[in-house]
Amino acid sequence: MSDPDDLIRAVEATLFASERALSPEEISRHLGGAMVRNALAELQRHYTGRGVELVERGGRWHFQTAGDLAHLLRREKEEVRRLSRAATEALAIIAYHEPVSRAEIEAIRGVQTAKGTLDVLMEAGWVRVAGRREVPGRPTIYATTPDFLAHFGLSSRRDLPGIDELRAAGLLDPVEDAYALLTGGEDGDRGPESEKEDESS
Amino acid sequence: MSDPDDLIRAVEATLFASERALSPEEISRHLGGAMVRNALAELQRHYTGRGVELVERGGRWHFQTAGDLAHLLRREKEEVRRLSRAATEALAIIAYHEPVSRAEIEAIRGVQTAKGTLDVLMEAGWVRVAGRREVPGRPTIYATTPDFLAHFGLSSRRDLPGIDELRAAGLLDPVEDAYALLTGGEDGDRGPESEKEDESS
Amino acid sequence: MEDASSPPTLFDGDEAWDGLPANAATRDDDALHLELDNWEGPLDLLLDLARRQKVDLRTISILDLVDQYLAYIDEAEALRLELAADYLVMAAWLAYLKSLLLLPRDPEMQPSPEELALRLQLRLQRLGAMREAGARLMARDRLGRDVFLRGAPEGLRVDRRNRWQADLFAVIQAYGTVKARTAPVVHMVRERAVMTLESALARVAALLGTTIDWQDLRSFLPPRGEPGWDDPALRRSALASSFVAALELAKQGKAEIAQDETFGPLRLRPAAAA
Repeated sequence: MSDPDDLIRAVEATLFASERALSPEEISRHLGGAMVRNALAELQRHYTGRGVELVERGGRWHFQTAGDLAHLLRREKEEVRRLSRAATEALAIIAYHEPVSRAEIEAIRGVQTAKGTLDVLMEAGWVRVAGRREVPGRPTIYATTPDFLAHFGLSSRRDLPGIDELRAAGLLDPVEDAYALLTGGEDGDRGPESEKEDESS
Repeated sequence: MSDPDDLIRAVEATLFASERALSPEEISRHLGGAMVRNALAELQRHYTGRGVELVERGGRWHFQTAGDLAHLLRREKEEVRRLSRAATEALAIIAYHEPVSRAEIEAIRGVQTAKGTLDVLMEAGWVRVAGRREVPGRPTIYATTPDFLAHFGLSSRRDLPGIDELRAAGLLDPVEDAYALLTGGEDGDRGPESEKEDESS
Repeated sequence: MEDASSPPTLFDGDEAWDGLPANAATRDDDALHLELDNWEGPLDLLLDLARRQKVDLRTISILDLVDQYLAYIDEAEALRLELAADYLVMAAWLAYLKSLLLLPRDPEMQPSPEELALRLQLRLQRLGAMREAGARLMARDRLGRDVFLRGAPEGLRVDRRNRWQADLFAVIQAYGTVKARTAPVVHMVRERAVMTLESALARVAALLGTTIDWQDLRSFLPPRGEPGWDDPALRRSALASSFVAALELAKQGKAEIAQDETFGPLRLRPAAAA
């Protein structure tokens, strides 16, 4: 076993001691401005395959137990929120389409979204208000948070399960766009603007 | 790096996730009765010299930040603060009259001096307790420190301008207004009431 | 067409839906009929029915789907289940769509029935994709359920320390302020040159003894040539003192005072020896 250098040890100790995930900038600030990215990579490599792993979630790093040990560690007292089906679908729609307005969520689900559904997601810290869409009515739009990524073990939104396939199949495009594409028509009631926004997020 | 076996990984994760130190028996119970002592020894060896250590205290095991890195857990952040008017006056009186008791400072200032005022001067490192005066009540007496001289660029207390020089410089004229203007008029450690007292005296 | 071996708990009600995708196909018919509340609206019910066809949503038979939906609604009505309006609206629309699809088409119709069906299919695909995505999310290793953060982190503390700032001038000035504030207050009256009443009385009395006739009071003042007596302030003092001296001498019966007009010269002479 190679002895880690002082910086690696310092980064390791800092992340171990921290009560929350830390960005490289925060770690660096804590360690007096040292460059920590290489140390993070080295640590991540070191912990690969161990019972504890170093992971990056939405740009912030933390140690957590390895996923394959879940069966040993799962606690009887379940602290994890069980989401209603409506909330689960809304969360998925927000995550895969963000940012989206409530009307857009409802368009996909084909049903009105109860007020409490989004509240539950925001209370869990997984969804946040991400401003307003600059269209008539200026609807509030929603997006996911870094805590969402951390909770579901995603490094970034690119890690969302199947997102590439869904995008390639056009399933993240609005019905009207897909319809226009399939029928060769120009009849989309949503502008290219919202489309672009979907892609860039 | 050798891949740890599953038991070692499980012990590692269990100790990591636990909110308190665990005895080998508790770990074993948690892991379905496995013998964990060898795994503990192996883990302890693995973590030796890293930023995190596995330690045993009174028969219970837990991870902790390496002792020589404990200083990383506490980062000091300095905040520059200006001395309050009351503290500045007390400091001046101590500098000119040292050693003085608090009662003497109050007699010279003409107003009561809050306990915190002297604490601030001692926290700043400019004033120290210089024993007690051998009079009834044996009051604590205060004097300036070498740091005081260093901070204010004095080679000795004799460098402080004398009363005659103060008078010549007009500094013995009532300068309440000018002073208030210079110091922003705030008097951190004293309430508005004592402030009033100050003015009226 | 259903897979009765799957655990029914996967779909145990709206409040705790945390299950796997495509589970509609795992439900048995009884559940289908009795658990109307399980669907989040007609589109959701349609998706469930579509999944029962066990084909890719892209190749689904819309006509079959419409039949299944209408059959379900009929059954629900027969059981006198209360159906929300949007289920009925969807039923009506689907019945209309079915008729369009079966009847000889009107080539002018825009959009065509096939396009309407396509639109419905696209919506079902999107909802299906999201439902599946949600289930896959929920099935991930979740923090606090499957994977855990460190149980007892020491925590990173930031201690704030004050660095006190003061400059020498402020300290010295403060001392000056204290001294000025607490110095004993002494009232000093500036010394002024005056002619006292006593000296005026002596002078006027002496000069009066050498006088016979009326003399202007001002001629009793010390002459300007004498050192210091040019000071106008001193002269005013001398005039005032001499006037008071004159009054005093008049009171004593040693002098007489006369003034011919207001603000006119004051004249003085020894009292006539009576």
